[in-house]
Amino acid sequence: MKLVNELFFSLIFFIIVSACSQNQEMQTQSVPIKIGFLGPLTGSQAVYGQWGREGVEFANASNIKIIYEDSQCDPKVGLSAFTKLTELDNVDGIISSDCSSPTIAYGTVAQQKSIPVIVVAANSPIISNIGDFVFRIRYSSEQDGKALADFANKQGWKNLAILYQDNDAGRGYAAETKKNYQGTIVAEENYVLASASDVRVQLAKIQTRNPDVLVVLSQGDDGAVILKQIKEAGIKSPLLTSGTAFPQSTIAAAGASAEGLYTTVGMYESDQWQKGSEFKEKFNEQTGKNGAYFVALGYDAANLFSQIATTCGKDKTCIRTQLANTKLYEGASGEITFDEKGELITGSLRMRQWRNGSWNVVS
Amino acid sequence: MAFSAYLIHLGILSCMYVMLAISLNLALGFTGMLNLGHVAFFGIGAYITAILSMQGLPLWLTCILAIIGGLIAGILLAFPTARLRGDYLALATLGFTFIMAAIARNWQSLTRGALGIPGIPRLVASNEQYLFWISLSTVIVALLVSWLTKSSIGRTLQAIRDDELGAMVLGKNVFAYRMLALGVSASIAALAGFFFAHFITFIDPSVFSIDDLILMFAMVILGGLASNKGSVIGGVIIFLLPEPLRFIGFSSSIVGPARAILFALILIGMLVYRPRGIFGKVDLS
Amino acid sequence: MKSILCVENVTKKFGGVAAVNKCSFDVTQGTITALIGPNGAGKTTLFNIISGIQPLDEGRMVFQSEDITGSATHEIARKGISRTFQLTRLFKNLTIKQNLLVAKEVSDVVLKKMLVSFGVKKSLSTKCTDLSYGQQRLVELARALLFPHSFLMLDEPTAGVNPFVREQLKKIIRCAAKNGTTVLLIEHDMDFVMSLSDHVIVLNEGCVLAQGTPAVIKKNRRVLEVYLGK
Amino acid sequence: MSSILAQLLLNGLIAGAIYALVAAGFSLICSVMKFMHFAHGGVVAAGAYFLFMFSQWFSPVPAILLALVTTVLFGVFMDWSVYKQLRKRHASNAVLLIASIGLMILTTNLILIGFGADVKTIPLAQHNPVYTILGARITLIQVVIIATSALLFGLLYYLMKCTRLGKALRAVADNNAIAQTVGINPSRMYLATFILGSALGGIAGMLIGLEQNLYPSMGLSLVIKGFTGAVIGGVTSVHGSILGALVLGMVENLGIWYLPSGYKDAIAFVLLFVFLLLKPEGILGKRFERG
Repeated sequence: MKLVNELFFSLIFFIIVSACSQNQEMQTQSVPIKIGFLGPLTGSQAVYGQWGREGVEFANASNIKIIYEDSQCDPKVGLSAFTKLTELDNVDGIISSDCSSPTIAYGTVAQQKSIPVIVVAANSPIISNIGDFVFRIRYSSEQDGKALADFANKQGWKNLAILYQDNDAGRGYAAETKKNYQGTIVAEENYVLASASDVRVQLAKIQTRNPDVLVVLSQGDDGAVILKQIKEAGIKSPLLTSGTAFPQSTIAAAGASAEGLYTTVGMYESDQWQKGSEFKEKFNEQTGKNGAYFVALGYDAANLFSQIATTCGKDKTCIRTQLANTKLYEGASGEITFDEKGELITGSLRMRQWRNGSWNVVS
Repeated sequence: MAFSAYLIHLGILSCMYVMLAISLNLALGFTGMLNLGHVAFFGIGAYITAILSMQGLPLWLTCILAIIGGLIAGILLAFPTARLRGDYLALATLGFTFIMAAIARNWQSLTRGALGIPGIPRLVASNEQYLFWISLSTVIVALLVSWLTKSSIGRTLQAIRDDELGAMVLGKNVFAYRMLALGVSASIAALAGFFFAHFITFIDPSVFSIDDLILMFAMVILGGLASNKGSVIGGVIIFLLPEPLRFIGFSSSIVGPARAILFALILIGMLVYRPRGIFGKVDLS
Repeated sequence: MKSILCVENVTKKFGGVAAVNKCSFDVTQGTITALIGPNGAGKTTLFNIISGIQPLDEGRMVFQSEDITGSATHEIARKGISRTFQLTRLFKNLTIKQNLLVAKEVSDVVLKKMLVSFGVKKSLSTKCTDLSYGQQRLVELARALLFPHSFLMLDEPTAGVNPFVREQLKKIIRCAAKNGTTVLLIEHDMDFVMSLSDHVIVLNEGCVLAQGTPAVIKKNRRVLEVYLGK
Repeated sequence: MSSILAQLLLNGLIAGAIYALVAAGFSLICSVMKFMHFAHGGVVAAGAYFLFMFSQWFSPVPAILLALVTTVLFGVFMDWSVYKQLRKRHASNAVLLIASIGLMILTTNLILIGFGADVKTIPLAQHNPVYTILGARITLIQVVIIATSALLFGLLYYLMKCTRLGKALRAVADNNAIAQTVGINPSRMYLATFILGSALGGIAGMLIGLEQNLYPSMGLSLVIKGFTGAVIGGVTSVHGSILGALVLGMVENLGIWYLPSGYKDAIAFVLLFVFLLLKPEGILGKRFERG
């Protein structure tokens, strides 16, 4: 019993002591431009925060100082962290590798305070019209949905079923796919992340409609189970999904049940982008991990800020204008050009298929 | 200037949590109801004002409607749970929170489901004014609750907490008093939801998350059951405690979980070493 | 003399065992009536049925010519029935004053006077957990007397109290009866019962064995058999 | 259409069996120790993650045994470090419930720090052949899960009704004080309960870990379904809770055949509400009388 006592009080004592020591060290820094990083480091979506952070740390650009904050994928906590970064650390820009709901919450405030934000992970269509200070360097769910629909039209599949995760990303994908698809939507089912581990009933409902093709749109980390259950349910129709939703780690986890899966693919995942493959090798050498798309996005966001800092210094509006006029920037994740709403302009996404252990581009 | 803006931001959220702690204490500390549905009332208040203010209703009206919505939700929850006590009441009210979360996510025509409701009009432009309004209403709520708990009604609520049968034999309609306590507690939580919606200007089904519930319980237990002063202080301490964690040089992958572990250790530590909290005089029966 | 409470054919079964079995009796207004009988005769169950805590299976109860069968405990209490319990039930986290005020809102002066007359030498703000067992019983009785009532039910008031408190209780009960309160009490202490009550009802195996004045009951053969055994 | 119905019933059975594995341990601890051990979800998650960890260093059988032992130790440590202190201080079961919620958060975040946030699968589960019965498809692991929960139903019924330990446990569950008068030492019984309960939690965690993904907060959603099943079946009866969990799995799966699948959790909680109101003692349990 004594042990629990000491353990408990020593932990509290340790936290308070290190809290005080940290403050002095912050003042003495020379003043490069400061960038705040926001992302979920706990909770079920924590993997997106951690991927983004790995990319930003890997960039370790010398002229920008990064301060990390955990948003827990919660709008309240995200806004508190954002306020601390902008008011206390008075950062000159934000990298958001976060869920949509906190991103929208602090994105609106960043727009009012004219603080430039580069969005790396959040997928919600609402983000594109927050304002001209908010930029997104990942291809959005709309582009994914459109590419999937065009591919299905081209393959002549008449009736299509959709299974999507009921969050902002999933809803965005599904809406865009339905908009661009010419055939008939025979079934539309969704699931919630917490009970994502069991979508058998949704699959049974879809089977009764026997679709020609099944589009699956998930947030990626539960993708492996869904593919397994689709194979177990004996669904033979071809499977379409988004490239970001099924990174390589999910494909590996799904094992045999990922056979024949079609995914949209940006330049990065399909290794059509020279700088992307170089980044993957360098990242793998140094960290032993394979660089997911979000890692490359974090890397690019840090480098974008670092490159612009050389010309603009701490002038936030100058950073914004530089970001807005980014033309054909050769990032690790791909070629970065922004449209007037701050969204990434990409050519139409290509499709690729996973056949016996390798990807081959199909369109 | 910068530091004060951050403090104002923390002040606003502390007021919100103090309102939630005081209202939870009214049900948990004074009436002995283990209500795990408190966060659902907060969410109901937030959604009512978000949906109505997006239709253009004036904010003073949506505020009143949110409070009434909370009151009705509290009273409705009192009926099915009238006969439930202790852990069973906890399970049923926790179930109520999950049901509300499922409704918020699936009734898309009303709540836009997982997309949430963005662009909720702010109550006032600057945060300083916002802090004024929310602290004013927190003070009013605190005075109202402390007047209620010191009055004969409050005395009867505490009697019901200590010995329901004893109260019944003295002519007290226990069900009516529990409904009153749950209704008032729910309407204050809905008011906190109102302030939250117009501060953060975006809400989605995550307002029904049970992480906040555990935060509120830690506040009431740290402050002390059946002590309004305790809930105020417990609320401020628990909310501000993790803030220094932000300034610690841990690698950020540790800071996140460390905050949650800190909460859990405090909650368990209080229950073991000081179940009555700082100012409490009552044990959780 | 009008009867204030009529109990007609009341039956209460606990899984086949009839704790109270077709029990009927009347309590006359203004009297002190004692309910006696061996353990398990159904006395406390009957008390709980009258105050609505336990639902009855059959029978009827009429109080001041109003049928109270099946009404809720708080409604029955509001009709003027006040009671104490075999095991004292006080609001443990509240002070003496708060306990009493729950029964009726009165000034501190009245409360102080009552405590003095009951012989409880404690300040109004003492918490009930700091009282002795005897003092707790007196405070519970004070609370029951403070509650507006015309009918007082006492469940073994003298159980486990010292002789001084016992005399105190006798004085209080007589004084209450003098003010027009009808008293029904469950008691095992025969001297207390015989010296205090005007009427005695003997209960055995859930039904009324005999009733009458203390003198009659003392000599009733059947009562002696039940108490002393064949 | 009949094959779809068969598939639906089978899916309900699989989901019910999974909930039953969690409900068994939960209701054993709850019936003997009279409080809702929320952190049982943490024990289940620990079982899954320990198997994941050990299966990387050892071959399957030693990995499973090691994972089971470590999970039991983890469960017993939880009881020793928190619940025992609260029992010594005569804490009410409401306090124990809140403490167990605190432990649940603690376990989830310890897993988050220890194993990282990304979703994991246990390598042992790669070769998982699929069988078809009456047109419905079921995998080997799912068959094992159903078989295990059926086995547990029988074993626990036998344990609680026909063994000395079972009688002692039920005596303590019925009335702790009186059980002591006949020489039963409650603290040894509590230890036995936690060892057995955590072992059940470990088995549940391992099987669920093979069937589904592993993510740090998996424990919470599982324990919520577990206790809902336990309440339906009767928290005071262990085999009743297993039955209740199967009913929950069936109703959920059949329910979302007609309702939009987003309402799956809501169905579980409406069912919980209905049972709490109309039949709090559940199908097989007896009145949950507490002092």
